[in-house]
Amino acid sequence: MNYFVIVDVTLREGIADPEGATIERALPALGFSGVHDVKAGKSFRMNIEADSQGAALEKATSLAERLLSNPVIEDARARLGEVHAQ
Amino acid sequence: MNYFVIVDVTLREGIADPEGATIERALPALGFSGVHDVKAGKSFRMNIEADSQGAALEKATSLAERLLSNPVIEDARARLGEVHAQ
Amino acid sequence: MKRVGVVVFPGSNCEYDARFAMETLGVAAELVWHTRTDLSSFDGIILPGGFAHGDYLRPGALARFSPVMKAVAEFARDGGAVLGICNGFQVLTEAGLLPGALQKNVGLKFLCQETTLIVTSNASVLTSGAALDQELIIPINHFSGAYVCDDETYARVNDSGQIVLRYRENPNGSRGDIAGLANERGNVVGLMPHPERAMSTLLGSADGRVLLESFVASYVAA
Amino acid sequence: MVPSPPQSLHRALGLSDDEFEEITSVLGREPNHLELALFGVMWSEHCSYKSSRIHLRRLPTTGPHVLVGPGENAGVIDAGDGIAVAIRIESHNHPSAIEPYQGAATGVGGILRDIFTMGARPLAVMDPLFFGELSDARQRWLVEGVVSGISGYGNSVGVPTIGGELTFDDCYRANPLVNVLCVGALPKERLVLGIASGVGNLAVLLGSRTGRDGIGGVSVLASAGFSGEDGAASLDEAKRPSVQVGDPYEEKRLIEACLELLDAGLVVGIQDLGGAGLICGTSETAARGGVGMDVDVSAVPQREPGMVPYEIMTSESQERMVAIITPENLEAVRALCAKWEIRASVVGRVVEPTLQPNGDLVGMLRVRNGFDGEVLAEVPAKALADEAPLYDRPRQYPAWLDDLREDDPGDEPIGSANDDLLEMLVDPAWVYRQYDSQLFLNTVVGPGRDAALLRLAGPGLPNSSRGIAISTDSNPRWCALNPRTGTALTVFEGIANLACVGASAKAVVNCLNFGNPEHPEVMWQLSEAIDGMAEACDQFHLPVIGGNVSLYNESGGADIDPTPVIGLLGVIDHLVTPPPGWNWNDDDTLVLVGARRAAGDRDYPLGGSRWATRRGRRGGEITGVELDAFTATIALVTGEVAAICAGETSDVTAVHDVSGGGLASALAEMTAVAGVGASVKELDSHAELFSEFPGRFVVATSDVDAFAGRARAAGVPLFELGVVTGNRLIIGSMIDLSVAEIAERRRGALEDALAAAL
Ligand SMILES: Nc1ncnc2c1ncn2[C@@H]1O[C@H](COP(=O)(O)OP(=O)(O)O)[C@@H](O)[C@H]1O
Ligand SMILES: [Mg+2]
Repeated sequence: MNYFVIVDVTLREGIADPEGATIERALPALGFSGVHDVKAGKSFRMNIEADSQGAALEKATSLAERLLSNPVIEDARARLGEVHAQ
Repeated sequence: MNYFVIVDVTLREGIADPEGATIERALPALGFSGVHDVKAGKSFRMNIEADSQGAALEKATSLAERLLSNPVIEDARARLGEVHAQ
Repeated sequence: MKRVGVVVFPGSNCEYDARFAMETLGVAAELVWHTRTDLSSFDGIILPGGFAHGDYLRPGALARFSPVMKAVAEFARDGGAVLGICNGFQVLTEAGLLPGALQKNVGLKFLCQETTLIVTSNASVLTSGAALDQELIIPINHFSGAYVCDDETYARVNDSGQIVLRYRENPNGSRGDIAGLANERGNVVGLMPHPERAMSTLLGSADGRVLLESFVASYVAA
Repeated sequence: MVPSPPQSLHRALGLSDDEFEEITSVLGREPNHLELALFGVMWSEHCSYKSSRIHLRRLPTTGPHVLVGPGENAGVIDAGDGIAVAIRIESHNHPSAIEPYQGAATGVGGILRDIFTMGARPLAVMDPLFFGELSDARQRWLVEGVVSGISGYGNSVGVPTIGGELTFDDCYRANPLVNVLCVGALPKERLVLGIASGVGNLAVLLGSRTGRDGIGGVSVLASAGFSGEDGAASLDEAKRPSVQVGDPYEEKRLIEACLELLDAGLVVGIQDLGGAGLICGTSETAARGGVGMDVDVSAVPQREPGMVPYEIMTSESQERMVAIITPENLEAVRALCAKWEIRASVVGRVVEPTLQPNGDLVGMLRVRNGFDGEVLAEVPAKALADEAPLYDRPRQYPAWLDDLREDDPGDEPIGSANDDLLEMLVDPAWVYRQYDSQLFLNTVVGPGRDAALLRLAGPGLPNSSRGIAISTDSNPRWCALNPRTGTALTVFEGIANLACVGASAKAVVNCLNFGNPEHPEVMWQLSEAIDGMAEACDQFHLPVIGGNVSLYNESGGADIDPTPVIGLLGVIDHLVTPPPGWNWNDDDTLVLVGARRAAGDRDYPLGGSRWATRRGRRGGEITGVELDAFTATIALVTGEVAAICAGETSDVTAVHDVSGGGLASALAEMTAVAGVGASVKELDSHAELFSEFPGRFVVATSDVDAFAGRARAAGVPLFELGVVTGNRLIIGSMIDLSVAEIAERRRGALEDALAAAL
């Protein structure tokens, strides 16, 4: 079976996020008020061949931890996506 | 009220995704087989002050389209997140 | 040091410059393709600057899985001198051969400019020949050069003299103004600035020689 | 064969009725959909230069050191010591207006391919950029995007960006210009041309897979629908040209793989795929070789499902090359490509030219589905590549120009010269700090000075102590007033910039950015500009070895000001010491070298100057240079600086030519860089501060008597300006500013304007 999996990578707490901060600083000038704590992250979408949802997620989690994120600065989580990617 | 919103930015279909393709090419050497159609994307997490969920999402969508993505090559979608960001 | 290996990943681009700098110092340098697994013929290894594997995902993230990296780790474990310049520094942190990580510059811009470095420790193969507090003018050339690590790691590298070079004026938000960092033994060093670009006054500065001459002498002060 | 299209299809493809007739007569029958679509892209303005070609012929293109002139992927000169230098300039204006990051990035990618196609390793990029005023938020977005696109691609692919231009003017508000120039070098004997030869040889597609990128990007693909059962059928849905995304990592590997293929002698000919993609690459190589070629569309690796032949043949997917190789070398080529992780697919075969009914042998380009499969299109390669109709479009002197020329800004009230000067200073460092300008250890003078200066060295090149200098220049303010003189002056300014680093000009490339060629005024501007360039180049025996024409830079019916960008390549014979630069020293004497006053009626014309334009005064006359004085001045300055570069001691400590912003700006720029002020005597007038005309240099010398003696001997006029001293720049009673204020204003100008909001 083919499962569509999304891996979300976010910066760990306490690690500076200049990108998020820059966006947040720019918002008032663009007319957006009341937006706070902007954090920039990455995501990876993929199709994974596996026998079960669980196996697909497991593979994705291992991939997320070994490759898609750097544990020194990032957290990674894998989840099943709703739509099947092309 | 404060809503925790996540904006996902992905490349539009048909737009080349060199990053995703490069990651995919590297996977077999790392012992990951059966992973296909890897696509790289960005995500932004933020807290938005608004009167309702709907209003928060609307603000996020407008932000996503005007600032966080270039509609010529990217799609942006806003969704409510489950956890409250720091 | 007689023979230096300059590792070439697909996407590296400072390999010729590193080789040229070594040759300027009278040391033979050989380009080493990233699939090679035997480094026994070398006295020192340089991981040059550039964009290994396009810097896709994160700088160094894919490169650390290149076959040569296992050999580099062994080479380092056996006490061999390993120098990572710019992208090479990023690869060394991703590979766990140096602590911490390198993040995007705080200004979110690529920076190509001259910087003044201060030698803050000479307990490394790169700085053993430099004087403490010596100032060196050496250019930086990177997008992700802000060093980050947790407090504990910082205290450790700070106390043990592993921070070998600091910026006089921090250009990129690097923690503790760190420009160059060594492992505990001092035989593995990474730095974001490019000493190989500062080998002659024709190109602006010759201050990089002090560092690369140390590397070539490969003497680690106890 | 696929059926013939309805008559109106050709218009949807941007072909005129006459062009359709021409195609029918070339083929001796009506074209089918696919054939018509192929003509549509190949005969587009962008690919065929059909409006500009008859004028471009007037440019001088030859010289004893020219190895390759215009018409190939890049021009090449013999730089001496067994080294050839390739240079080329291109525009990527329209893509950058839509997606500034990718537009600029793919512009860099494209120009690099033009260079390594010749067998040269790309060594440096320059990026002349033109935007609207930064008070407009969209312009700030464009600047950020374009600069980070060039930075993102150029740095990653590993080619230093060593200079460029930065112009802000309202005429570019809707139509920014992004030009990119690339220089490369090669051992002379490695020179290759994009020629297919040898019947039975294979065309191998190298690099990225083909997607629907930029389909119809070059042709004026109108929105009228396609229908029918053939290749063009599904075009409707896909006709929104999809934006090309650059992959510098792929390109880097492609560069290394191609140079290794050439070094190993494994290719017969090679050609990059740029505008019009595969059809362009195959028809051009076949046409140059006088052979035919069969192309198998089904063999082209595709990134997206369901692509039709038309899309495959015209896609502008980036990072692709086509190499012509002998079948015996196929395995070796594949192995080398595998090492660099480069895809290599045999997509074509060189075939015998076909005997036509009239007895001619004609190389036919055949698009097939499988090598032995159905023939989907069959057209003479030459007809596609070389035989687009040429137009002598109507030209007309603009009705408004006389009034504009009469409106001389000399009567503009003068305000505070201090304020005027401060407002004019812009340090482009914010831009070029984002570019790796040092890779390959060649950069002796990087961005930020008059011209870039490189050691002529690189991996695989013979040893040499020579250097090459490059400058890009443009002056649309001048060219709007007088495109002929303005373009000539731009060439002269480039020569002056090279002189500042001791280099003698050897060759010219140009990028002609103009408005809509269907406007007779625009065609007049273009024709005049070409004449001006030709005259100036003739006067200096400079060959024009390449160029690019970008037309239709208009929006809402308004054309941009004529913007010819002149790229100059110079050589210096012996480079062991950096040129003096702008760093003058305390107590130096400052002299103005060259004719102090302009050649025309006015001593210090302000027409087209930055000072006047900033006040909304865009009128006036511009005057040419007095050739003898200019030539002597250039020779003196070049010689003085070249001697320093060769290692001789000299009393000359700083050199800068007077250009944009006039004498006051030149002095202020030197002040800012040196961090030392100057005291300059009273000048003739306020206009002398800000008047712009080339041929003048500010020189600082530690021994003015000695320098004056040499100038006198060379017949070069010289005017003593004052001395370097203190921490203020003082010019008579008109300018009095602190060094710190000048430096700070200049440094922050761009950053502050961009920081207005994101
Ligand atoms: N877009 C750019 N990219 C890189 N360098 C630039 C850019 N714009 C300007 N520069 C550099 O800044 C310097 C000043 O440019 P300019 O004012 O056009 O010089 P000049 O008037 O002498 O022709 C040059 O060295 C030029 O290469
Ligand atoms: Mg100049």
